[in-house]
Amino acid sequence: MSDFKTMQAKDLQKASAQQRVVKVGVQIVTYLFLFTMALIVIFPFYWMIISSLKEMGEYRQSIPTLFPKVLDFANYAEVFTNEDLLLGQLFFNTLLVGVISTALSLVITVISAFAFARLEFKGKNALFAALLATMMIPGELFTITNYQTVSSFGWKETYTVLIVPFLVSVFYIYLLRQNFMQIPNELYLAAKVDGTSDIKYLWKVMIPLALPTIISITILKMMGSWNSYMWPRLVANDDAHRLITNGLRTAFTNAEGVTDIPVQMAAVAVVSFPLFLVFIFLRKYIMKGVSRSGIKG
Amino acid sequence: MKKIVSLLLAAIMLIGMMGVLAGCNNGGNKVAPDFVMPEGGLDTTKEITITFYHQMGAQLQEILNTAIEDFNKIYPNIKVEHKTYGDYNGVRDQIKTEISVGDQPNIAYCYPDHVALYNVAGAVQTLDSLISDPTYGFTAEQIADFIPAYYNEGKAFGDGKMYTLPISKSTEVLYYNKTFFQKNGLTVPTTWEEMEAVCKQIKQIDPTCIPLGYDSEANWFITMCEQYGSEYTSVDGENFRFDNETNRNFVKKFQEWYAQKLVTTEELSGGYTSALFTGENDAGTRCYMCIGSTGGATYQQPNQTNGKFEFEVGITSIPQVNPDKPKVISQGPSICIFKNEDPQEVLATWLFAKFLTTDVTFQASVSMNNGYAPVIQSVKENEIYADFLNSYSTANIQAYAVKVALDQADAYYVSPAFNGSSVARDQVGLLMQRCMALTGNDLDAAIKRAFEEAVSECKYQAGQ
Amino acid sequence: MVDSKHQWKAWLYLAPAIVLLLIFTVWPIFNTIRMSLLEGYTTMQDVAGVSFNFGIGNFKNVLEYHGFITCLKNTILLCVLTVPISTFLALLIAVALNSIKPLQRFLQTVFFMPYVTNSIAIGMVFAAMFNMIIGGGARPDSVGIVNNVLEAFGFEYINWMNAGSEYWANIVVMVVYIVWNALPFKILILLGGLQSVNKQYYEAARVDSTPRWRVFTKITIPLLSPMLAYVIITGFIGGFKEYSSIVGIFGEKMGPVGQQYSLDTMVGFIYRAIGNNEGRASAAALILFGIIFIVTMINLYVSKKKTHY
Amino acid sequence: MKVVLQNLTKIFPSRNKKSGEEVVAVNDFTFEIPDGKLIGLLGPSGCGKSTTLYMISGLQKPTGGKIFFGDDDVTELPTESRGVGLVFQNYALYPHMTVKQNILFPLQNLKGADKMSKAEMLKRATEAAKLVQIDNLMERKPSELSGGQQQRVAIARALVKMPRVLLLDEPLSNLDARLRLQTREEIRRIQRETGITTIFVTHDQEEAMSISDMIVVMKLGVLQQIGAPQEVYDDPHNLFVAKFLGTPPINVFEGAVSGGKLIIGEQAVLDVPGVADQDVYVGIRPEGFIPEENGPMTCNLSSVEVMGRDSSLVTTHTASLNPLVRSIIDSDIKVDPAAETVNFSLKPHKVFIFNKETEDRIYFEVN
Repeated sequence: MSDFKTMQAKDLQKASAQQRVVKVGVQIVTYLFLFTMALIVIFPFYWMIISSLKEMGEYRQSIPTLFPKVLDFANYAEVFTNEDLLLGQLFFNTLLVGVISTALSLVITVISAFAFARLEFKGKNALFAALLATMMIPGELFTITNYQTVSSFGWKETYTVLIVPFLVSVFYIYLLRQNFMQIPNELYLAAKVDGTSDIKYLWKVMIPLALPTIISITILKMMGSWNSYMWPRLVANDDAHRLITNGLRTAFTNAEGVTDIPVQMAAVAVVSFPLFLVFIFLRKYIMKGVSRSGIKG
Repeated sequence: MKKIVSLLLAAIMLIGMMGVLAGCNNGGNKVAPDFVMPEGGLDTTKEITITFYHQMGAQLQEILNTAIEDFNKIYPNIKVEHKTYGDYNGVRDQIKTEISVGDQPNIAYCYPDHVALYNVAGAVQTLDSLISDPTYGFTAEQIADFIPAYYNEGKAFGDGKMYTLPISKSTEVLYYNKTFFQKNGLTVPTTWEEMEAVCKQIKQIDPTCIPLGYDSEANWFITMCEQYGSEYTSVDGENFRFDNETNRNFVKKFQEWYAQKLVTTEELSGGYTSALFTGENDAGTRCYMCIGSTGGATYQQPNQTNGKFEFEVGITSIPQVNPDKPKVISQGPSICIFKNEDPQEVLATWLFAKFLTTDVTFQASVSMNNGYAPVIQSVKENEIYADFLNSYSTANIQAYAVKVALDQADAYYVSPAFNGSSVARDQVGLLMQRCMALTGNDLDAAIKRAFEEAVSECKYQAGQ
Repeated sequence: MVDSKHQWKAWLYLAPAIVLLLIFTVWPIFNTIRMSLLEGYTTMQDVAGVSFNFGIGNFKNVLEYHGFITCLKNTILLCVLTVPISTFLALLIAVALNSIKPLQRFLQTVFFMPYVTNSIAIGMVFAAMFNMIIGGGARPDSVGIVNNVLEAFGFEYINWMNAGSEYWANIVVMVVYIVWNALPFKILILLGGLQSVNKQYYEAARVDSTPRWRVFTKITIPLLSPMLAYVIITGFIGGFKEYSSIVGIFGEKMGPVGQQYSLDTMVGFIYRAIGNNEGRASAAALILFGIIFIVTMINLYVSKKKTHY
Repeated sequence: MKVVLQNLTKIFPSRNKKSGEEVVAVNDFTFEIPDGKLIGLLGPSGCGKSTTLYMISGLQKPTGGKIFFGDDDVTELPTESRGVGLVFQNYALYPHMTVKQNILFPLQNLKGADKMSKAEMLKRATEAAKLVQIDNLMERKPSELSGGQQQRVAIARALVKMPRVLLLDEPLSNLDARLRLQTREEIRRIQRETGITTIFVTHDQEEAMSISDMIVVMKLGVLQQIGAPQEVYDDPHNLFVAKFLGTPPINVFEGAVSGGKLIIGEQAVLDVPGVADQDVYVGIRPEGFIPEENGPMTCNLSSVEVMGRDSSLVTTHTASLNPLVRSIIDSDIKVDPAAETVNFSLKPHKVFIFNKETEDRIYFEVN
């Protein structure tokens, strides 16, 4: 390397100009690609909205129109005035079940993840592997057996039956465990040395550090309970406990089995709006939550 | 690797343990005993609550609520709670699951196939002893008042016992574009040969149209079997008998019709046939005849432009193979009562069922609302209902549909109901679609194979 | 490390989760196995007190069904097509999203919209895009939005999902639908992964004047590989349970008019069996679980070798 | 390749929009780095040294001013085309690549005229590895190497494409003491052999002085002084530079000049001809004290630390700004540790006077 010579100077001006052209080119391609994909992804949402604005006649036209000929807000009026729909009751039930089940399941997820991440005990890996295995089982069969269990407990048509069976979600325990594992063990040992109890350590150190993941779990859990349909219809289909999706699916179908889709779409749009708002505000956390979990598989 | 080994260990242990479990508990009989009339009859002091599952839309539930109020004027101590489960499959699935734990409702909307399924578990209460009970049963006039065909549907379960009561019936009728028919001097077809002829004539007049739209392929297939007297299904022996020469021939004929674009169905056209009947779509395709349920009458009403309908709708019964022995499908829900430990509950439920099927105001208001036919003849005497019926027109299309349904009351047939009959119904519907959509040359062989596969699928799903 | 005195404390924390799992997950598994080994088991007959003999009749019955192979073939084909495509597309979108500053927040929200779109609406849209309306004339009344685009570019319209449509055309419609549904979750995970990659590696790459595509293949992908492995494994697990998407497009007949069950999947088979023979449904569910278990073990093994921690 | 910075400025908009005041990280730097020299950017943390380094590398965009490599203006040129080598503080080695792959990586990106054959690349990479003495670790993964080894791989990766300028961001801060000495000699040797213009950033003044041809002292984004290490040590332009260089650090006293004499406490300790009377700060290098029976300056003796070649007297003095006054004297001079006080005379060229307000250096003739 002794006869080392520096690179001869290139014609720098030309290089930097050409560089800039490439850079702008890439930008354009990226934005073009993103916007086409965004259009494709948003199209059904757009379709949901315009279907809710079409009156029945135009909707039944066999050839669908891309934009409603006549904007008909009657469907939205119908959603709010139709007292059979008990929209208020549906909202209240779904909110109540959603909040309680999310809170309780969060507690269970946090302490379970803590146990899996921090504490050593015999059979830990076997237990965790078994838990992961349950994620692979098709859930259809569980419904029958769980139905028999809940009715033998006498929980039918109560809020309990909507909350308790799904408090443990293995996926979220897995997500949070990954996140907890990234907190260095020395912190835990140090806390142990100066006598902090597990709970205090969990509360003071682990939860604040894993907050984004916890928030994204909360949001995803809320959305889960918002969209659940099969189980609530099976076990709690009475007016006092019916949930939103179940309510909307049956509210607009007549005896002949024909559903008034435009009004149903209006109702669905009204229901999805709060979800949309929740996402807008907590979007930052969801993103951070998932990345912080640094899922290492 | 350690993780995988531990998983396998868990799996083996799992299977071992459950092997033992399967051996022992085999589930004893969870269904309540047969009904025995309590002495002293209905205990009017006790508050009895009964649950009623149905698939009524919002307006019909209004009518049901008023009926319950009238019912409570007679029996104040019987409280009726009712819930909708969307469509008829929804009600069936809910009740099937509830039977497995023995807390099924007291009374529910049902179809013959559903009752056949519940009967596997012996959950349905036979009504003969209740009907013939001197104090609480039907009087002779009440039985006579029922439209015989609807009433006898309750006995079509192979053992002659009465399992269901009809509550609100519908049938298939031929809706036709009266204005178009009169303008072109066409005669409304009463046989399938006339139907083919008139379809060809219409095709001449309007080449872009499809003369006939037939909504349900399954109904079409089963109705043709009845009209030809060929075999479809049977309760005992070989259940699925629809693979025979006559059936294959009529399916082949309808395949030709479809190929010449004389007929279409909802699935084959990819859109609502009733929409094609009420108004042409952007490409100018329309139907001039539509065979559909009387329950869907409101959807057969053409659009109104400044108060006037685009065309007048005529309704008549569907074409027949042999007009003197007409055969028309009978559909629409019946109600069945479920066995219960407490005979008082069964008795209270019976009284409610009796009320719904014999109360003229309830039967009339349901019929006026959705075009379903009432199950008792005396409803015609009720003057509001009488002038509802007489004012039948395109504007009051429900009345028109009900009138035609009542006129063809004696032509009804009901297919046999057994555990697996709903499978047959689905499969013949799919079979009809498949055959009509066939193209290419060797049609007979293709139709033959389609029939064989449909029968084997029925057998497999019915667990034979 | 932590001595055994803490053993009971760990189990204490896990107690609620374990109790609930025992009741609502473990017991149903037992019950499923129990039902699968009672030949010809149906709940209705069970209620009536009928007794069934114990054996593997149900499993044989499922494996011999002529449609079983089609279900398996469809399930695997859909998995093998949709998981890679959706993962690759999600990766491209995530990388593109990560590389822009303006409008990044807005586009992230847009890509989350499918979560908030009701499944009925999604089904309707795909019908409007691919379904043809067969009218009276020679040419269908409407050929659907996709065909309109094809014809605009001078191509012949294709019968995607109506009567007489080709198997591959149906598969294309299903792949588009499934990929569309799978995108939001995958984008979320991969974008999260991208943002947790240490920025300095990219600065080092710039200093080494690395062209864009080499940065993508030699740095982004390897560093993202744990996330990618995770997304692919869960993708396969979900993919094997595909059913509602096919019902969303083709309805209960699981195939175009005249070719019912041509697109049936394993879970579709289970759903048809649940109607009246729970024994057979349980057996099919366990077979499916076995397949998913093996595939996941293979995936885990492959990913252990490929990914870098 | 000489590097010239002209009025280089970098202003960071403040983090939170509300308060709005900006942070001037680099304030109007102008200096020239001669070709083939090893330059140390020196200063306390937050003085803008790293920002300057990153601006030279192109990873940071300057708010104002120009950068020249030789006579080419590279200010607008992106990093990829500047042909710089950069070693990050935490090395930024690609974790999924072996040492060999890490070193080969830059070569694989060369395009056009510089493109090399595979064999050529391997030869260059092995040469670079030998240069930094890690040729036996080629197949290892970065996670399997020690801090020092990773450091050298990072240097090899930076050098292998023969960049015009080599930049090192606090190369030694992550190493343990013993390794730090050894590695800085390595860097010196490698720079000498390759003759490549090298700029490195450090907050450790001893490290900078020991191996740099030229050091640039910075404080809060402002250039304090440039020059050879010894020259800056012996001729600090202000109190900050004086205090910053030298271990043990310079002793600072409050004093005054009256009548051409420097007064500390009550004692006139040194003749300072040509300096106007004023209060001043006085900086005396530890090696500037000579114990003498009747030396002009008296300090109270606390302890004597014998370190072999020389010994260090730990004393206190009322006028001193820091609690202890540390001096280093030749071990042959014996000092009675039990004595209360000790008298010193001062070496004039080891005493610096600074203006009380501006802290700038005040010169006086040294005979």
